[in-house]
Amino acid sequence: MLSVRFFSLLREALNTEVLELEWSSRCCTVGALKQELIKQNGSFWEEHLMHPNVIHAVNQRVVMIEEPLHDGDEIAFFPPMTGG
Amino acid sequence: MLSVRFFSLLREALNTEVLELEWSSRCCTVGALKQELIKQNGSFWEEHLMHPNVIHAVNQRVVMIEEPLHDGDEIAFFPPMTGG
Amino acid sequence: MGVRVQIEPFDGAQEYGRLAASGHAAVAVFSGQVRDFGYLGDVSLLELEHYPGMTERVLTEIGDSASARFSLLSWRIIHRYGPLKAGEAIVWVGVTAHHREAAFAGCEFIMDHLKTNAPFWKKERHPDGKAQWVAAADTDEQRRRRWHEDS
Amino acid sequence: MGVRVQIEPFDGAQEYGRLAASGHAAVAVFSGQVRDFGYLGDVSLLELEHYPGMTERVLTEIGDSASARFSLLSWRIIHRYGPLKAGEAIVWVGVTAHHREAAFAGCEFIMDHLKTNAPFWKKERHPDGKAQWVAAADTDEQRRRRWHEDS
Repeated sequence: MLSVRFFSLLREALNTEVLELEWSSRCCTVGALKQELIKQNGSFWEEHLMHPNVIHAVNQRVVMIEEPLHDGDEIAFFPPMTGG
Repeated sequence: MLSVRFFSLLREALNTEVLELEWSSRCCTVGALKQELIKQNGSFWEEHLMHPNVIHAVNQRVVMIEEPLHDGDEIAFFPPMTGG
Repeated sequence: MGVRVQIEPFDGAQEYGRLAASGHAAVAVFSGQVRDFGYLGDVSLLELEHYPGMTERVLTEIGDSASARFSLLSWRIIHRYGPLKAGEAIVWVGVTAHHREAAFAGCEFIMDHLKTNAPFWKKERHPDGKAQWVAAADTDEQRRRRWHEDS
Repeated sequence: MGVRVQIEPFDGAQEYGRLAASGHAAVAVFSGQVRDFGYLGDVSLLELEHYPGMTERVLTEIGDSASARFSLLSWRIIHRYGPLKAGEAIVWVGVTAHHREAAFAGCEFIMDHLKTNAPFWKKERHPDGKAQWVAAADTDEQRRRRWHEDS
């Protein structure tokens, strides 16, 4: 299983808070997961997920697009943070 | 009249808090006043007043040794400040 | 030491009092309040979304790393989420140290990293019903980077 | 805005609360407490002498110049004199601004100038009866100077 979370304007635009995906060994990096999600959901998702500002976290740590995924991981996509 | 004040270790060492001096037109700068005080009080005062760290204020503003004095001025001598 | 991420208001004065009671030589505190004017004009409400779990983890890492870098004696970060009105405190950061330069630097280091690294997102709501996600400021990223430059 | 130079203790938490109640976007506060360890070892008492009149004037000039330079929305400086025990607050500086960088810079600018320009002198009293005037630190002068360098 992979748990995929979306925050802020990505959550709103994609109208999705959490996706639970079957673990598939094909899907081995954050980048590959993005491609998988785009293939399933179309160009609107592509536009948002491929935006150069999108930040990726795996298990609550910000990572690069090449980060490998493992069964049970929690992945998150969100725009740049604006705390404080 | 000139009012001359001493603070901190200068006040303690010279055992003097305030001196009221007659205004004399001979005494026209902070440096000249220092020489006058040394002439009157001797080498112990010279040692303290000529110490390179001594700060001079006229009418509550820090000034250079060349600062001219006027009748009624308040002059102060003190070591570097250590507030905060 | 410690992080609090909460929806409830907090009492910054009490928090300051707690830090000062430590008797540590230097105390530095920063707090940020909701602006009443945003990107689209008057702001009637600010909504703060966050990533529960990751937020606490990132704030703890930022505090620990400020603490190690500046030899802080103590530090505390409080950050709110949920709906906030203009003038309400969003964030409160307080540190203590042996020296004032460490206290100032530690407090500002925490704020500069929190701004760009802690998973919070702000949405402004306006009196006319419009709403707008606040964009991240490039200047915030620049301020964070200056802590990591060779010089 | 304003300066208070007083022998009585003050309530830093209450002062913080007053600043934060302004609702201004950024609040920065620094307070300095008496160290329990000085140049000759344990300090039982710190005595602060000052130059009444000049102190208030210098602190006001420092606050005004920080305010102009960093566009502060408000500022306040409280400084005690007389005998102080370890852990007691000597100085409290609080500022508010539209942005955090101005608040941090304004608060630190005030502290750095106050340290070297305000006419206070510290004398440490030790448990063995010895007393010692605290020497000015070169590092304080360096920290003040960096606000006035071309760069």
